[in-house]
Formats: sequence, structure tokens, C-alpha cells
Amino acid sequence: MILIYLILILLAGALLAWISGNLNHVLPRVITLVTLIVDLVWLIIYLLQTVAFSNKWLIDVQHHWILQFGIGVHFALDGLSLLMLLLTFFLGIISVLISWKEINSRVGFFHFNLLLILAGIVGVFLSLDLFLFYFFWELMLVPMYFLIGIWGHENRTKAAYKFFLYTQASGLLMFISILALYFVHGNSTGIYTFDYIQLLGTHMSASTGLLIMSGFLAAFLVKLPVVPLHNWLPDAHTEAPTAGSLILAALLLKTGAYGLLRFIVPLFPIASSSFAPIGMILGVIGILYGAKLAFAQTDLKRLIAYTSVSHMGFVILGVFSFNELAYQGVVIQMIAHGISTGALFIMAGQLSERIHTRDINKMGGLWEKAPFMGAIGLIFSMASLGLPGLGNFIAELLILLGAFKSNVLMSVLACIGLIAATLYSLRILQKVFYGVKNTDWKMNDLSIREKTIAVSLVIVIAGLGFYPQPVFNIAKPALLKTLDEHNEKTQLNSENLKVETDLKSKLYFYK
Amino acid sequence: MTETDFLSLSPFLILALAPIIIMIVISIYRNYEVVFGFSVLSIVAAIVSIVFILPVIPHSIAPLFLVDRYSLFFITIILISALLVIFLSYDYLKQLDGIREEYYIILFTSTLGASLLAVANHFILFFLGIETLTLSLYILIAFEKTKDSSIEAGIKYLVLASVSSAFLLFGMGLIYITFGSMQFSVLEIAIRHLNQLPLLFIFGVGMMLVGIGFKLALVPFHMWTPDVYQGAPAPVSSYIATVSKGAVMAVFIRFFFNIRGFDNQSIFIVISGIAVLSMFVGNLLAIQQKNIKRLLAYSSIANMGYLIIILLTGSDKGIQAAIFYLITYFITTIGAFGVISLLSTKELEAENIEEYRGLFWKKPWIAIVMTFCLLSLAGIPITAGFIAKFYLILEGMKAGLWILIFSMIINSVIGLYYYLRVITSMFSVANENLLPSVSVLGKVTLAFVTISILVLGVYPGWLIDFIVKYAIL
Amino acid sequence: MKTLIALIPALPMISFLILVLFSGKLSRKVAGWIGAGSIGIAAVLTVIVSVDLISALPEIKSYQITLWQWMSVGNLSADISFRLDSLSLVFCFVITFVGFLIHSYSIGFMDKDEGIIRFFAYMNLFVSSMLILVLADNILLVYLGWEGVGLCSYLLIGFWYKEPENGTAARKAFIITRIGDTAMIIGIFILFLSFGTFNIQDIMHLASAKWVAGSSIATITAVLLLGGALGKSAQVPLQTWLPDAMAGPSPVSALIHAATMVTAGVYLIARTNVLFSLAPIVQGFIAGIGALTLLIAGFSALTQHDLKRILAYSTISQIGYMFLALGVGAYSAAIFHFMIHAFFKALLFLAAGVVILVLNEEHDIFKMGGLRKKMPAVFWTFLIGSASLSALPLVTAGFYSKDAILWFALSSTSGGVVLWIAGIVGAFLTALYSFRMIFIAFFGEAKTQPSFQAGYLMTIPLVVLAVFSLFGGFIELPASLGNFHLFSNLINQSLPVVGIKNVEHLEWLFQLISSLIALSGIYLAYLFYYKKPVFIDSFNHSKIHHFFEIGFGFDKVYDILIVRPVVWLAEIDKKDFIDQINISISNMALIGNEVLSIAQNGKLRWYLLTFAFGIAVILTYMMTK
Amino acid sequence: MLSVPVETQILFAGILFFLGMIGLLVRRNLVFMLMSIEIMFNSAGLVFIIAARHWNQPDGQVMFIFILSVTAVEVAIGLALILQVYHHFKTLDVDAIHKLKDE
Amino acid sequence: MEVFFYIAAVIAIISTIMAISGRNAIHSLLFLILSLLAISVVFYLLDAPFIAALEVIIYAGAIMVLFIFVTMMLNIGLEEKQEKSWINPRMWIIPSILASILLVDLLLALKNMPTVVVGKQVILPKQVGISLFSTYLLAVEIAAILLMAGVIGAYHLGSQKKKVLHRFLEKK
Repeated sequence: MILIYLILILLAGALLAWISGNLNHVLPRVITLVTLIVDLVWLIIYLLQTVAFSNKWLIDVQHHWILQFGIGVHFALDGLSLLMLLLTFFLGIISVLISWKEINSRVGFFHFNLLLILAGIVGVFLSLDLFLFYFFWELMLVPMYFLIGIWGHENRTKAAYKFFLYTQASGLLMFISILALYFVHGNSTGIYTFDYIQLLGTHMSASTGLLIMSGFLAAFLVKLPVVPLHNWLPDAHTEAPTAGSLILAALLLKTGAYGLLRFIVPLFPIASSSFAPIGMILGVIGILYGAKLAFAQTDLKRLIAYTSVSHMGFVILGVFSFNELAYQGVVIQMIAHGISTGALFIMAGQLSERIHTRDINKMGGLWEKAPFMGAIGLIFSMASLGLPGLGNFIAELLILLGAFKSNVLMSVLACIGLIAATLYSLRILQKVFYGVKNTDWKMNDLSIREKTIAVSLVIVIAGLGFYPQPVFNIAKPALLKTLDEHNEKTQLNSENLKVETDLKSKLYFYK
Repeated sequence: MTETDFLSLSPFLILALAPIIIMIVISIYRNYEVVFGFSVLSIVAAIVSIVFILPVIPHSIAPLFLVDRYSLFFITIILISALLVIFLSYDYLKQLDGIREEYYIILFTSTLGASLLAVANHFILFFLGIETLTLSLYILIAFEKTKDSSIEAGIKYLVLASVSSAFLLFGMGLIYITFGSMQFSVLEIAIRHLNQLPLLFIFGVGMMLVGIGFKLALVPFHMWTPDVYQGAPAPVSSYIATVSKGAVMAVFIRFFFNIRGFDNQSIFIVISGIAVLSMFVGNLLAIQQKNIKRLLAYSSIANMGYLIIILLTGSDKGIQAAIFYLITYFITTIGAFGVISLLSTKELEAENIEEYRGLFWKKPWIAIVMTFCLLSLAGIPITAGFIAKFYLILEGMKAGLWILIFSMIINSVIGLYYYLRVITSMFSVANENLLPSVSVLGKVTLAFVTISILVLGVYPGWLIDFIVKYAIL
Repeated sequence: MKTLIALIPALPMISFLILVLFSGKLSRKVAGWIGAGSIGIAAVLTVIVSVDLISALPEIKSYQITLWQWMSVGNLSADISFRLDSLSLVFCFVITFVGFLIHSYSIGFMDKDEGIIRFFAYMNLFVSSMLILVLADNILLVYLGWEGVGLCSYLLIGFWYKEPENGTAARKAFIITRIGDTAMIIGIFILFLSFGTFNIQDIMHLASAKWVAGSSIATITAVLLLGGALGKSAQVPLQTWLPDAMAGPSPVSALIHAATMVTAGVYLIARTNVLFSLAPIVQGFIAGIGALTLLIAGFSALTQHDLKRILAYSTISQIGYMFLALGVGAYSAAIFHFMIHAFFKALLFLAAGVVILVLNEEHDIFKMGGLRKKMPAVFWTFLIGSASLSALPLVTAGFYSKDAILWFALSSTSGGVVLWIAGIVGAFLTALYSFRMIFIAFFGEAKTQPSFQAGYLMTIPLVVLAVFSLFGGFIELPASLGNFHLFSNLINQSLPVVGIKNVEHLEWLFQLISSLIALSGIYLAYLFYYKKPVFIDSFNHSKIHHFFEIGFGFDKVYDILIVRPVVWLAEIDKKDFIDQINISISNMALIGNEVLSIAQNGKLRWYLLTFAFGIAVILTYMMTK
Repeated sequence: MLSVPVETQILFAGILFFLGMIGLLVRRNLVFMLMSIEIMFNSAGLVFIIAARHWNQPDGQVMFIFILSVTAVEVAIGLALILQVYHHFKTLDVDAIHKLKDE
Repeated sequence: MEVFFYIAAVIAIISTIMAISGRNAIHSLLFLILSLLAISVVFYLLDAPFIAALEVIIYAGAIMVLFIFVTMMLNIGLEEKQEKSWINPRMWIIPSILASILLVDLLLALKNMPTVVVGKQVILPKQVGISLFSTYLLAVEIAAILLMAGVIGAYHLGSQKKKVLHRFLEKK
């Protein structure tokens, strides 16, 4: 039941925050913070009690919902989702803290939306019923839309539309695929259900599998995002308020990656194997093209947004490598990218709060007045270019190694992304912190609150860089299960194919 | 006429008696509240009477009537919608000058026409029902006769509706000539043994499509919709969008399934074409619309386009999906128009999106209702619209209507854009215009609508059960 | 003893953390002493450990310590673990010892600078990373240190961040080395996937067992690793960043861009020598690159005006020598030269730093002059450094180290005359440009007046380094001059011994030639730059002079071939052409809207017409179907 | 007995119907438009009479009676509306009545 | 008999054409009445004497008179010039083409009509009456409600606000 409570707490907190917003501005912040801390602490307590991570679900909750269609409320937790939840709650707390001063209008409603998004994300990470999954998948869009559309920057409306329409369009394609899967499974077994575990063993022909998978892929690749489906991202990230950018980059994108791991790979083992080369190419294109665009930008947030495109390219590269190394890398990348890009967005937010511009050509020399911020900017720029000792390095290393195992060329091309990452990361530092300060700015260094946020993020990213083992241990059973699920099927398939061709040749002989 | 006949006709009797009694009451003592109260009571009575009919169905009063579960279900939906419209009309009409009580009389006759369509099993009843409905609508649309727009809408609707009725009639005549019967069930029997439908019959069906397409506002017979919605009083617009369309849909489904239109290739293709066109045209027209009533009109065109997909599935489940869709569409539309009519004043109809700017910060609850309605129309989860669309797509896919489903998907996205436009303006910075205060009745209606949207969005199982149990053709 | 090994890199790291965390609360002096002190303690620890290890040799070849498990995924496992053998020992010693001297010097040098705490933090981080690099047990940890020093190099080049050019130089350095690093990490991937481990020793054993010499996989891997080494060690074609890197403070140039970091490539190749021996082509290539680099850099150094740039080119050139040695398999000679070079080059940079500081940031040697009298201590130490650099026979350490390389270039089994000639020409150039500096900057008329005298904090390290530059060479004497092999014996504990052709008896002859060459270089420098500068007037204005001055035009070529295309690429599609697709889709919808909207013109007759039209189409379709 | 083929009879009704349609499309005067609609209704009624004879049933004629009454009501309301239109717009030209439209 | 049918049909068609193309409203209405009369002849020929009578009485009699009444009330019979200016000869083209397309479609539809063999005989008013008031009694009731709605509607829409001012004093 803890899983349902986790979501319910968030929802209750959301309503409370909204209502309390009418009373004063501090209360919703506090309520939101408390809500998230309660969730986080509860989860950590649970984590500490869990002795061993086996390949079974740690928690599995099932209820009926809409019986007529075989829809149930099915939540389950394994290592992968546990990690994602921890990240969600942690960054949720961070996003409340960074908005403490930034958001001064409609505070209650802001936090309502914030918690609603988080609830949606938590739901996505926990749902094991495809209908429920889609439900949450869409649910998080509306509050996110509000977050961008109400508290965003100048072009917020356009960006919010783009975000919503893009994700909605791709989501609907996934929806069609979910239904198709439902029918394929129902027609072959007679059991019409949306339950993930039951659908796992669905038999389908190769072409059907590819078609159905492409719908899922559309949704996940848009969320991830993968070039050429990435255009919503720069706009949304740029125009969103800091907390919004943070959640978008650090959490929302991860739902795409999570979806790939949780659904694409085990549900469509054969189709995903045949898609793998294209997937890897897309990943490489994403890495390089994202980096290229990031390098060209002058808007700081836009620049960071494009780096996300580039970093997420690694994720898809890893996912379609189908081996444990790459998968562990993907998991770390999800967390590390969340932290590092989130931190960069926070920095961009803090900068524009102080100097009211996001144009890096107008910045410069900020090191002088804000050395602490400079240090933080430095650390996370380095993280983003994959400096060893920070989490991103581990991630990229494992992904590239894993990819190297399955496709040397793609991995090597992806390595060029490392150089490209250097180009844009250093450009940030150069433009923002080097040079002479514009005298007009009244620039303060980070406040205690901001320092706390920054330091906690640094600790996490450095911890991931130097001691990522706990994460590996938690994620391992889940990832191995996914891989087994995948490999079993693909091997079976190749055997089947063999049998089939044998049969065919025999039949031919008898003719 | 037996007792059972009378019993099964009781809702119609109530609906027919009510306007007569109102007329008599008016002639003695003209009082708005009394008339309103009586109207509400009558509708409630009609709804209650349905409970008593349940034991005797299916009951056929040959040749015109067929009172079965399907029709009772539709009548219930129609009556509840009419009730909600009456609630919304109370405030809207109260502020008008001059005579207002006749409105309720006409509302009753039109509701009677609509209910008759649900039980129609014969062209004569089909025709009479549709005419009773339509003729009453002319009057309702032009009811605010001091307004240019109301009169303009009235005359446009009158001319176009008459023409479409003429087409409908001509088509009926041709079908009658072909098979020698005007009864749906007889037609079904006649058709069952034919390999190929006679061309004259198809021609007749084609002509009937004009009439039905007009009433459902399907492309290319849709052009009246925005003008009429805009010109008509807001509650009447909601009435047209819901009751009128629902009733016509009820009879159309029955007719279409009786003649097994989905089995005929040319009818199939024409309906699919109309569906696809309706979706695209409706949604594309809406994307830049600044008038919210027109926007809802265009949205209704698109929604009907989605809905008629279900005709092509040719299955009972499809009908159930259609009914579920209609119910949610009714609730949502009434909610949206309800907000418009509650925010309208005597001087100013609240129809420009500009007037909704910042509504959320001034009247949060009203804005939330509107937001929920629009999200439901767009089919976003936790609203009823989502489940409805899901159901529709599910059945459509089951029947393998891929092209239609995909164009529905594309259009959902286009549609989302303009719903979001309205929502965005409600949530943007407030402007200074004053808004009327909303009466308790209006609030209750809107609360009901919102709760229904939420309940159906989160826990739709019971309604689906109910539909599966009762709404079988 | 083992924990001490871990402490060596840990101390500077701790000091770094202290400086970062308490940056607001520490006074400048205290910060300086913490920074320098931690390195000093590390140096002492190094000495203790080395005494221990050396005394245990050759029974125990290395100490090893694992701190914690870094990661273990599937069959991949990497630990944070250190391994100390004689090779790392030498490097450790140089890093900590020279590092300590430079840190002490910096306390004086950076005294007036507002960023002193930041400076020491970076420097400590650098030392720590460098120590991790040389102590690392597995190649992944090497990579960690490798990138760490790169970062610190970047930070320190751009230390004076207010000048945008410094930032640009820093960026250039980082990017170019990063290009090499990327090649290196791919090489590491190949190693891991071939052998399933990151442990260097295991890899070396497995490589020699599994891979055939000259096989393509070995060659490719060696090339990739070499890429990393070339970038870090500023060898052709990735050398262009180093002259620009002089934008950093002089102690930085001394420590990072002369003594330690730039020689990481040498360390890497020495450490993975097995791979290179499995790829003879690559090894020959290394020698070639070394020869080429030392010549190019030598010529460039000859024409520079900026004191530090001369030294930078000189560094490139000297590392070229080390690569030459590595290429011919003379690992001990390379490492020896590395050590001696660290001494005299650090000395030269530090001295140059004093000069520049005292002359108020005057870098141009032609604007100096006559410094001999104004600052004698600096002059003498600089002179010793230059002499050692020019390999002045017998008295300087540089002679012994460089001479060993020249000798092995010829006599090694994989050496040859061409390499030797290149080395000799390089030696001549070295002498020439070294004394060009001396004569122009320290002799003649004073063109700029020094503002103040350097304090003891700065001069003492100079003196210490000068002593080492002179006498450091005596721990390794060639066969013809005493035949004393303390250093190479130590190094050969962990690296293979160079194979020599049977020409040993001629060693004295070649030594004589090289000595004469060095002396003639010095003389010519005296002639051209002091006595009769007119001799080279025409040369000074020739195109070839300009060509040398711009470093053989590498920057220009890269600018045209790489930088401009990249910038062009970035500019060309700034708005993201894919976005245009979205825009056109939304425009299509808007156009559709407008077209359809025209139809909604409110005219009843038009509506009726569409009505009729619609039914005509429908019925015609139905009837003709 | 009339031996005109039923096809011809229907064709006659069809011609009348489409003539009504032409009138509707061409005329701008609302009164004429209403007239044209009457023509259309009447010809639709004619079809039912033809059908009634064709199948020898009274139902078609019953339908005609209903059509007649509906037409009567429609004309009544239509003319009342036309009066209102004239009152509001001071013209019967339909083309002049286009206040409600997309902007 | 056939001859009468054809004559009546031609008269009906021609007078309908005159009705829809006439400039003068009164003339058009008179042509329309003529057309209706011709159709009533056809009804008679189609064995529907009762309907023929109704056509004359209600259609030609009552409804058309209503038209004429309104026409005269609004004085549109006198504005021939205005009618002329409203109608451009070219405006006939497209509607005619559309109508002929539809007519061709109808012809196509009539091509293969199934033949029905039913003994044709006159349907007497009595039969119609019995049918109307037994089988279709409920429909008659509905028609009654419909008429009531029509009456109320016509009353509501037809009534005008009492003018406070003389129309010359009204604000334009």
C-alpha cells in the first residue's frame, strides 16, 4: 500500500498547498516541502529495511479499476523504479527550494501544479498497468503546461503549446499501440487485459511487433527526446520557470528513458532487437546534433536544453545495446543527468534572477562577484562534459563500453560527442564567468539557501562519480530481469525461425 | 391502446401535457418562477416515470413506437440534459425583458420531439419527431427577438433545417418506394435477403444523410453551426449541441443498424469520408477562433466526426461506446455553455475569449469548471472525455478502422491546441472587466457537471456496466 | 607503508578541500602555507616510501593498496586502488618535490594576487590528480587523473579570468587535449573488451599473452593510446595549445606545462610499453613524431619574442626528445630526461616568472636587456637552467640526460641515423635559442627597469632547482663517462631494458659530436644575438622567420580545417532546421484554418450552395460506385 | 388506369424537387426562398403519393398529410421570422444578413 | 390518362420554373399556385383524390394565401427593380449544373428499379382516414403538439414590441 500512499500524499499535499495559498505565501511552500520530505523519508526507511534486492517485485499492489476492459490499478516497485522515485523526491525538494524566492505570484497554485506533476511522474514510474501508465503519462502534462504557461518567461505560451501538443501527439500514438497490444494479446489468449505482467509474454509476428512498438517508441523518443523529435524541448526548457526546467530536464525526460527500459525492451524483444541499429544511430545523431546546437546557442537555458538532447542520446544508445553494462550506464545517466543538468538550470535561473538576462553574450566576468556560483557552474559544466570523478562520467563510460560491445562504429561516433560536450560546456564557462564584469549588475553570490541546494547536488554527483556501487546494486536485479526477458525471447525467436525454415525446406522437398 | 401502451408512453405524455398546463397557467397568472418550478418538476416526473416503464420493455406500439432499453436510455440522457439546460436557462432568461415563460413551453415540445426520435421505429415518427424538435428550435434560437444576431441565427437555421428536412423526406420517400414500408424493422427484414442494395435505396439513404448530417453538423452540412451557436442564447446553444444531436444520433444509429449501412461499401466510404472531413474541418476552423461559442460549435463538428466512426463498427459494443461518448459529451458541453450563460449579462454575451482572460484569478471555481470541460473535450486523463475517447478508439480499433482512428488521433492534437488557447487565456493575467455574480442554481449545476466529469474520468466502471446492461439495440 | 601511498595523493586533495570549503575564512598566507605544506608532507612521504621500496627491490617490485570498490558491473570492476613501482616512484618524487618548490615559490609570487586561495586550491587539486594518475592501479583511474590534470590545467591557464584571451587559451588547451583523450578512452574500451579488466598489470600480461605482435588490434589500440599521449604531451600534431597555455601564471607553467602534466604522455607510453612493443610500427611512429616535434618546436623557439613562449616551445621540443627515446625503446633514458627536464625547465619558468613579475608583466625579451646586473640571483640560476637545457657538456645534468637519448636514438635496435641527426640538429637549436634568451634578456642595455627585487621565498626554490639542474645528472652516467647506472637500474625494475646494437665502443665519439654541437650553438647565439646581430637581420625579416614564429602555421591550418568549419557548422543551423518542419506543420494548419474560415462567411446562400455541392458529390459517388 | 412508369413519376418529383433547389440557391429574397422550400416539400410529398400508389397502401397518403401540417407550421414560423428579419435588417435580402461569421 | 399526366407534369414544371424565376413576387406566387394545381391533378391521376383535394385546399388555398398576405404586407411585390438587381443571370449557372448532376444521379438510381407487382387501385379517403386515426393516431397527436408549438412560436416571434415612438422619431 505504501506505493498508493506515496501518490496520495502528493495529491493531498497538492490540494492543501493550493488552498493554503489563499492564506499566505509561505504556507504552500512549507506544505509542499513537508509532503515531499515525508515521501522521501518513507521511501528511504523502506529502502533501509529492504535487505536484499531480488529479481522479484519489491512491492506489488493490485486492485481492480475498470473491469470491463481488464484495466486494473497495478503498482509495483523494483530497483529501477525505486531509484527513479528517490530522484524524483529529491529533485522535488530541490525544486521547491529554488522556487522559494523566484515564485511570488499565485504561490499556492504553483505548488499545487508542482506536486501534481510529481504525482504524475511517480505514477509513471510505478504503474504496471498499461492503461494506468498512460493515464499518469498524460496526467503530468497538464500541470506542467500550467507551470510553463503561467510562470514562464516571455514566449511561455508558445513553448507550453509546443510541449503539450508534441507530447500529446506522441502519447496518443502510444495509446494506440497499447490498445493494439491489448487486442493482440486478447485475440491470442482470450484474456483482454492491460496488465504489464500478463502482456509480457504476448506472441506476435515480427511486423506486428514493429508496428506496435513504434507507437511506444514515438512517445518515449519524444519525451527523451531524440532528434528529430526534440523540438519541443528547447522551447519548453527555455521558457519554463527554473523549477519547471529542472523537473522537465531531470524528471520528465527520464520517464521516456524509463519507458524504454520498462516497456520497449521486455515487451518487444524481437522488434526492439531489429530496431536496435536505427536506435543506436538515432542516439548518435542526438548526441552530435544536440551538441552542435548547444554550441550555437546564445540563450543560456536554451544551450543547456540542447545539452539535454545530447546527453539523452547516450541513453538511447545504451538502451539499444542490450547488455548490462550499458543498462547500468543508462540508469546512472538518468540520475546524473538529472542532477547535473538540473543544477545547470538552477544556475541559469539564479543568474537571470540576478541580472535579468539569459543571453550569454551579455554575461561575463561573473566569477569576480559570485565565486561560489562560479565553482558550482564549473563543477556541473565539467559533469556535463563527462569529467571522471563525477556521475556523468560513469554513465557515459558504461554506456559507451556497452555500446562498444554491440556496435563499435556507433560507440566511436558517440565518443566524438565527448569532444563536442567539451566545446559547449567550456563555452558556458567562458561566456559566463570569464572576462570582465558588466558594472551595472548588482550581483550577489549565492545565499545560504542556494548554497545548500548547490552543495547537496554536488555531493550527489560526486558521490555518484566516486562510489556509484550502491546504485548498481539496487538497479541490478531489475535490469537483469529486463535483459533476461529480452534475451530469452530473442533466442527463442531465432530458434523458432530456424525451425520454421527447416520446416519450410522440408515442405518444399515434399512438394 | 392498452394500459401497457399508456404506461410505456408516460414520459411522452408528461412531456406533452406539461406545455399545455404551462400555457393554461400563464393565461391565468404569469409568473416566471412558477413556470420554471413546474418545468423542473415535469422533467423530473418524466425521468421518474421511466423507472415504471422498465418492467414492460421491450414494448412495441406498432408501427410507430418501439420502447426498448436502448430508447429509454436515450430518453433518460435527453431528459437529464434538458433538465440541466433548464437550470442554466433560469438565470439567463431571468435577466431578459419581456415575455420569457414561453421559452419553457417550447423547450418541452422540443424535448418531446427529441424523445420521440429515441423511440422512433417508423419514418413518420422519425419525421414528426425531427420536425417537432426542429420547429421548436427555430423558436428557441430566435427567442431573444430583440437581438439581431438571434433573429439572424433563427432564419439561417430555419432555411437550412427546412431544406435538410426536405432532403430527408425525399430520401425517405425513395426508400419507401423501393421497399414499400416505412418501418425500420420491416426494412431490416427486406434488406436481409438482398445481396446488393438497390441503387434507388442507396440514393434515398444518401439524401437522408443530408438531413441527418445537417442535424449532427457534419461536413459538408456544418456551416450553420457556428453562426447558430453564436446567435442563439447560450442555453439554447447547449441544447442544440446536446439534446438535438443526441436524439438524432439515437434514431440514426437505430436506422443505420437496421439497414446495416456498414455492410454497404459505398455508404461505408461516404460515412468515413464525412467523419474524416468533419474532424479536420471542425478542428482546423477552431484553431484561431476568438469567439468561444463558435469555437465550441466547431469543436462539436469535430466531436460528431469522432462519434460517427462508431456507426461503422457495426457492433453492439460500438453503440455502447457511442453512448458513453455522447453522455460525456453532453455533460461537458452543457458545462462549457453553462459557464458562458452564467457569465453572460443582459448587455453582453460572454463569448469572446478575451473576456475570459484571467478568469481563474477572479472566479477560480468557474474557471476550473471550464478547464475541466475543455480538458474533457480534449480527452485528457482524469476527465470523462478521456475514457470516452478511449472507449471509442478501443471499439474503432476492434473493428479495424485504422484510417479513421489515426485521423482521430491527429485531430485530437489539433483540437488540444484550441482548448488550450482558451485555458491559457483563463489562466493568464487578469483584465479589468466585471463579471456577474453566479446564482446558487448555476453553481449547483456546474458542480454537478464537474463532479460527473471527474467521477466518470476516474471511476467509469459503473456507467459502462449500466450501458452494457441497458443500452442494447 | 601502504597507507602512506594512499596518503600521498590524499594530502593535496585534503588541502584542496580545506581551501575550497573554508575559502572565506582563511588568510592568504595561511592558505599558501596549507597549500605548499601539504605538498611538502607528501614529498616527505614519498621519500619515506621510496626509501622503503628501493630497499625492498628487487624482491618486491611494487606496493599496492585498494581503497574502495569504485564500480562493479557485470564483468566490469574497477577499484580506487594505487600501485607504486619504480616508475611511479620517479614521477611521484618529481611531482611532490618540484611541486613543493613551486608551491613555496608561489607563496611569494602570488602574494599580491587576490585569487591566491583559489590558486592554491587548483594547484593542490592538480598535484592530487597528477599523483592519482601516476599511482593508479587501473587504467580507468589513470584516466580519472588524466582528466583531472586536464581540468586543473584548464583552470590555471585561465586563472586570470578577466582577460578573455586567457580563457580562450585555456579552452584551446582543454579541447585539444580532450581530442587526444577521446582517442585514449576508445583505446581503453578496446583493452577492456579484449581482456575484461582495467588493471594495467593484468592488461599487460594478457596482452603479451594474447595478442600477436604487429596485429592490427594491437596497432589500433596503441595508436589510440598514443593519441591521448600526444594531446597531453603537446606533440605534433596536437602541440598548438601549449604555447598559448603560457597565459597562466608562471608557477603554473613551471609545474604543469613543463615539469609534470605535459609529461603524462611519456608516463602513459612507458606504463603501457607492452602494447607499444606489440605494435612496432606505432613505436617507430612515436620516435618519428618525437624527432619531428623537437625540430619544429626548436625552430619555433628560435624566433619567439615572448620569454615564456620560448620556454613553451622548448618544452615541446624536450618532450619530443623523450618521445624519441620512448620510440626507440629507451624508456629509462626518456624517464631520466623527464626528471632532469622537470628540474631545469621548472627552474627556467620560475626564473622567467620572477623576471616578468619584476618587470611588470613584460614578456618580450627584446624589451628586457641588461638584467644580469639588476637581478644577479635570477641571472645565475637562469643561466644554469639554460646551460642544462642546452646540455652543456659534463657540468650540467641536461647533458647526461639528453646525451643518453641521442645515443640510444642511434644505437638502439630500433634507432637509426636519421633520428640521431634530428636529435643533433635539435640539440644545436636548443643551445642556440637558450642562449639567445640569455644574451638578449640579460645582457646589453636595460630597456625596462625592474620595479622590485624578488624575495627569498622565490629565490630559494630557484637555487635548489639550479643545484638539481647541475648535479641531478650524476646519478646516471654513460658508459664512456663513469658508467654509473643508479637511475636506469631503478627504472628497469618496472620497464624493459633497451636493446642496443653492437656499437657501444663508439659512444664517446658521438658524445663528442653532440658536445661540440651544443658549444657551437652557444657560440653562434653569442655571435648572432650579442656581438653581431646584423648577421641575422635578413633572417629576422624573412618569411621563413615568420613561418617559424607562428609555429609552422599549425594554428592557421587548424583554423581553416577545423575551427572554421566547426564554427560555420554551428552558425549555419542555429535555429535548427528540424524546427522548421514543425513550423511548417503549424503553418499548414493555420493556412487550412484561414482557407476554411473564408467559407464561414455568414452568407446563407453560400451555405446552401455548399450543401447542394456536398450532396451532389456524395450522391454522384454513391451512384457511380 | 394510369400506366405511366413509376420511374417517370419519380423523375417528375425529382425535377420539381431540384427546381425548388435551384430556386433556393438563386433567389436572394427570403420570401422566394421560403417558396422554394415549399416546392421541395411538396415534391417530397409527391414521392410518398407515388409510393402509396406503387405499393397500394394508404400510409404514403397519411405521410403526406403530416407533411402538409408540418409545412403549414413551418411557413407560419418562417413568415413570422421573415417579418422579424425585415424589422431588424430592413431588407429581405439574405446576402445582407451576415453579421454572424468568422472574422 | 397518360396524356393528362404528362400535360399536368409539363404545366407543373413550367409554372414552377416561372415561379422561381419571376421578378414579381405576386406573379411568382400565382405561378406557384398554378403549379400546385397541376400537381393536384397528378395526385388525382395517382389514385389519391383525397390528397388532391387537400393539395388544392390547404397548399394552394391556405399556405399560398399566407405568402401573398406577407408579400403584400411588406410591399415586396412592387419592388421589381430591386429583385432584378439581386439576380444576375450568371447566378443560375452553378445551381443548374448542380441540380442537373443530381438529376442524372437520380436517373442512374432509377435505372434498375425492382419491379413490384401490386394491384393498383384507388385509395379512398376512408381508407386514409381509418389509417390516420387508428394506426397513426399517436402521430396525429404529435402533430397536434407540433401545431401548438407552431402557434406559440408564431405568436412569440410575430409579436413586436409596442413602439413608444412614432417610427419617424426612431433613432436610426
